[in-house]
Amino acid sequence: MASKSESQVQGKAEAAPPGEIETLLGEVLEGLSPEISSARGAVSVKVPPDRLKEAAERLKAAGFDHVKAVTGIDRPDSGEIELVYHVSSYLDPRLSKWIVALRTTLPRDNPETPSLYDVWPSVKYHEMEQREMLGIHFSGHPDPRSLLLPESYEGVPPLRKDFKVKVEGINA
Amino acid sequence: MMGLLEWILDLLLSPWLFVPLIYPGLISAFAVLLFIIWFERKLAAKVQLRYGPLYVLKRLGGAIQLVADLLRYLFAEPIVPDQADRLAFIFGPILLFASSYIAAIAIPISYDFYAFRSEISLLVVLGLNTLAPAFNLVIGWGSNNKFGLIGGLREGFLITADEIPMFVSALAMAVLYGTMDLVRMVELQSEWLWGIALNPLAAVTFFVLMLLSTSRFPFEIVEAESEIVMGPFTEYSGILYGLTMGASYVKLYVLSLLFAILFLGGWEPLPPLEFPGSWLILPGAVLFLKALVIMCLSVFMRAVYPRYRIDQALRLAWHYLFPASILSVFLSLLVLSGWSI
Amino acid sequence: MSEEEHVLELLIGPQHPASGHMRLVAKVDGDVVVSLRPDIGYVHRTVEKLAETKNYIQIIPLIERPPLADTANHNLGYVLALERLLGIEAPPRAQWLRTLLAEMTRIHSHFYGLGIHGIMLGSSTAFMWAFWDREIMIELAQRLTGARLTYSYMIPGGVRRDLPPGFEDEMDKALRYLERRIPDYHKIFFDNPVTRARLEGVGVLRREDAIRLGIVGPNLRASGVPYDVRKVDPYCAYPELDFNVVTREEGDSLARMMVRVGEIRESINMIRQILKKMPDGPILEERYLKMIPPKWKEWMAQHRRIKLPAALISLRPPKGEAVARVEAARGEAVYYIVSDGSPKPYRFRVVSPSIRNVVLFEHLIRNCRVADIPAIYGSLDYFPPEADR
Amino acid sequence: MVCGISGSMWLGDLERTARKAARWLVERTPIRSLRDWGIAFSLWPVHFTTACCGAEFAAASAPRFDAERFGFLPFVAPRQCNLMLIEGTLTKKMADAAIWVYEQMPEPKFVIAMGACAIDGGIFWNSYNIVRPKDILPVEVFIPGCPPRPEAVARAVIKLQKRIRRGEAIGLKV
Amino acid sequence: MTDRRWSSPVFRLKGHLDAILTGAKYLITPRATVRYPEEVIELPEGYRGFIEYKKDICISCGLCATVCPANAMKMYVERAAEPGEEAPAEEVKPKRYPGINYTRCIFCGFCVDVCPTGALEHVETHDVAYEDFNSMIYPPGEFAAGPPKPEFDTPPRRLRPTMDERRGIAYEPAD
Repeated sequence: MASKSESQVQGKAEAAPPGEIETLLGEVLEGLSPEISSARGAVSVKVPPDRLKEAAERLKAAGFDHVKAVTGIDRPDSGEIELVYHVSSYLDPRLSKWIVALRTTLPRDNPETPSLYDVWPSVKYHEMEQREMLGIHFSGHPDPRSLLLPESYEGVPPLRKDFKVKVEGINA
Repeated sequence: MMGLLEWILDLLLSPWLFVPLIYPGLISAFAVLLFIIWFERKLAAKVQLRYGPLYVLKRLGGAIQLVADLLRYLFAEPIVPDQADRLAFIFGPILLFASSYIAAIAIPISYDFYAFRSEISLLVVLGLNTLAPAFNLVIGWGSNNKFGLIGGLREGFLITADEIPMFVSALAMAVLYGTMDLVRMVELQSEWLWGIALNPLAAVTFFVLMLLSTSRFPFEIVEAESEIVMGPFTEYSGILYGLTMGASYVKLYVLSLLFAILFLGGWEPLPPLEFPGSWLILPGAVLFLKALVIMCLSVFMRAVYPRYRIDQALRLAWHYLFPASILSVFLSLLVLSGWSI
Repeated sequence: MSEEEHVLELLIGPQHPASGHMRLVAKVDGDVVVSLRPDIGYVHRTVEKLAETKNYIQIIPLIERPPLADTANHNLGYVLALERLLGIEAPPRAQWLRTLLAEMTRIHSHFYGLGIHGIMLGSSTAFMWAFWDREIMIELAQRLTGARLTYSYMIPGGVRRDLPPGFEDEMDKALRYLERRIPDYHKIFFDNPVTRARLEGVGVLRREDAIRLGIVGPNLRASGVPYDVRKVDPYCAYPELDFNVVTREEGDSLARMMVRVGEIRESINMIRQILKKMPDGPILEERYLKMIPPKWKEWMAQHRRIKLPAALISLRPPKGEAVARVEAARGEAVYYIVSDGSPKPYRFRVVSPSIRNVVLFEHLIRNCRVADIPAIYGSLDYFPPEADR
Repeated sequence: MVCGISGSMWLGDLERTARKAARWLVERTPIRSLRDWGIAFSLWPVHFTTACCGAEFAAASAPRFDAERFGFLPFVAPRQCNLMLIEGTLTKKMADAAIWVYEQMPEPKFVIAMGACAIDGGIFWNSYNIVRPKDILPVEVFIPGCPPRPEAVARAVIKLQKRIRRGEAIGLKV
Repeated sequence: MTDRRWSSPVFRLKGHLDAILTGAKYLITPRATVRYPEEVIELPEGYRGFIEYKKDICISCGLCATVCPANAMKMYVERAAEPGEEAPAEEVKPKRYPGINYTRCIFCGFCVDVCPTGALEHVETHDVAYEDFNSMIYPPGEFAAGPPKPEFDTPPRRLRPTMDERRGIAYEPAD
């Protein structure tokens, strides 16, 4: 695992001994077949899509009380959309130091996943944004509106890789 | 030829034309309007560490800024929204402006110069003054705009909250002087003391209510821009908007004149003067200056205050100002009994 | 009567003196707001998509535009994420310079928020004063970076310019001026009875709601949660600085405003410490410094700024991803970069504080009065371009 | 707030005659130069912030630069204003509002495009969600910069004042 | 934590008086305004204004156009002589020079900082407004002719800002 060398590079994470958070996550998510790895700045936990909500509930119970970001990553090469919830805690100073990236992969042609709004109400606007930007359907989300794009927007969701924007070279 | 000129001059200088048309009526009201709006902007700008209007006439600090604004209003396209009530929309501002200044006709400007003198001229001024807010309601309804409607309704609440205590605090002075004749009131103040010294409570109450009824800060609630855009005037453009904007300043002007007469001794300390011509200029100027000071004080509040919420303003009016105005009546009685002992 | 018959729907914005760049759809029953729905997206400029078409260094100006008054903190967040991805770290002096600019930006950004709050309550003086005192920090930041707001000051591996000569003295005078001014602000605005009446007890955000909804920044701290990234996950020079996390318990609009005022005071103290403790040394990481042609060395020392090495133009971070969070003026900003090894990011995610706070509109502006809409809005220091990105 | 726009408060045939007469009168030199003088010193931009340049626009009205010296007073509702400053990027959603607001303003009215984004998109030139203001509104003056300094806003106001007084900017829909 | 004193009317009255007196105090405080077209703030060294281009030392490396985040800097092909004309071969050979498009430029200064020869430099000018869209685009020739200059009716007084403990920013004449 890269966590040790990374944390030294950052020079920030000395406060907690490396490995502590991974152990904790392993305990919390036991039985959900999580893949835990440390990336730069966050600890990554990958669970199968059908276990996402359960994992979220357990993390919530363990003290991760809010979501910082919901990010969808379109990967047309593997036909998947990766969905990442960056989770952390306000109240527990032991957990606040860490950002946990709870991730799962969805099929690209029909990305559907239960909304985590019931678990963390803080995902509300993030999920709305990912829905219109990547076309992910969050079942059970309370607000069906579009968030940033005009209501009349039609076509490929903009953050999909097959949505191309104009680029120019350096020559006039 | 000379005869004609003299006749016209005589006619103009006769109180029945001079008072409504020249001073304290229409023309001086416009002059005050031009001055006080510019002054308000300059005063706020000074407190805010900046200049305010300047380049339109740099030598006088941009004093004719309002002329430029008025010219622009005048030449701007007059827009009447399709869904507005045309009659109310067009005549609302005109009547609002007219009713704001009409009370000026009952204000005397010297012991022997007035359009009319009556035993109840105070009531006439107060009564005519109460007309104006009603047209705010008409405007707010007539322009068929949601913000206009809310602004109009706010005005509706405020009318009762400000006019009643204002009546009472003005009547407290009538109780004190034993008359409602404004000329007589000034006479009595020259014999006794100025009203503000006799009954300071009524003066303060009246002043705050003046701010409230002319929607100066902190009571700029009817056209609270950050909440309801311009309130009743949201849809107005061009010269009609100019009228609506001017109306509250004109009302402030009339009320300031009244304040000067009730509390600041009117044209005191000038005694009735003998030499010709002076009856017009000097007492009028003294009264005008006093009113001007009051107006400047009122517009200074813009630089100091945020605005109250409507319910807070109403609470202030009903919980504090209304009892204060009642108290000021008793204070008047007290002073009166003290005086007569 | 059915609900539709006595509820008036008010569309506030996008052209409205207090709407900013958004629309608020308020349902009003009499003078009471029954519900309010924020309609955002009026400044959605597609930063995340455009970032995929730009080289890493070109993204620096890009992410500065959305949070305009608070550029340096966001610049820092992005650069920290990028440095994590690249596995480099800026030299100590650069770290301190970054912290300096971040705190200066925090001061002028908070003044911006206070000024906007002032004008929303109708106090034009508060607006004008705040925008004047902002200019002090902007003037100094301009000497340091060469621009008023969009500094683009922090680059991967360091910063672009060093302190100009005489900066410490000028900063000292400026800070003393600001400290003199704050009591006057109290008298005319914060402690003005009208302001108090408008803000006290208005828009109360309870502690558990703040946590549940994932609120960030001063709005969170005003509800009694002492969460500040500068303490929780310190970056740059913050571990060596002595400062307090300003919190209030009430959670109302006044508390949110006063937290900002408290943070201005803390930032003033921090800047003093930074200028005292600033270490000497290079301001760019050595490996990039070496790439600058030697003929520029003298020029760089003389002008106290660096030349961009050509290698920075097309940075190719290794495949992988990185997350960084910073405490920006309006709250915690999270930057998440996914790299596929090419000179352009594969996926770039900005989570600005405002998008996390937008939920407060529908949560707080409910069962309050119409006049409370701007009072609460102003207290949130919400900046629509930052939310829409 | 649905409000249609009616060009005039007059009715029937009277309307045409009156309009003609009014226009004839306004076009005479002394009246016209008086009008242009009034407009030039009474440019009221409407409170319509389209993007982040609004921060520098506010700084231009703030004490250090004080655009009110030119009679430039940011005002609340489109009906009372005669100047529209596009403050930065105009997104598609905002462009609809911009046209709406411009339509609501009484003639004569002027448009200034502030900032690179409002001219050609600036750093967001290839964004899928922006509109170039010059394509939808008659822009009189462009202010480059990102964001432009408050002095540049003042410069644009001076430039527009000069154009108005020279009769180059008439501010009417053609 | 709520301040109990605010429930007392007397305390609130004091608050009103304080506010009004503070307002009055600022009636005699000096103003902070720089009267712009007559007075101009002198900008610090290294201010990122318009860009000056020295074509003679440009080596056509194209780094400026590569780094430009807004694609405002573009390389234009220029020949000293048209092909077919009687000219030395290297003059017919196309050379590329940068031109700038101020409709997009965001004044980040990356191009200036990356230029290996110092052919690009910032000038202090920043306060130019244009009436014509196309005049904001500067191909190499016009770019090299110098940055745009604002016109002043009367020569402005230049003021240098310095920090001041009492006034915030004080100005002294720069000339």
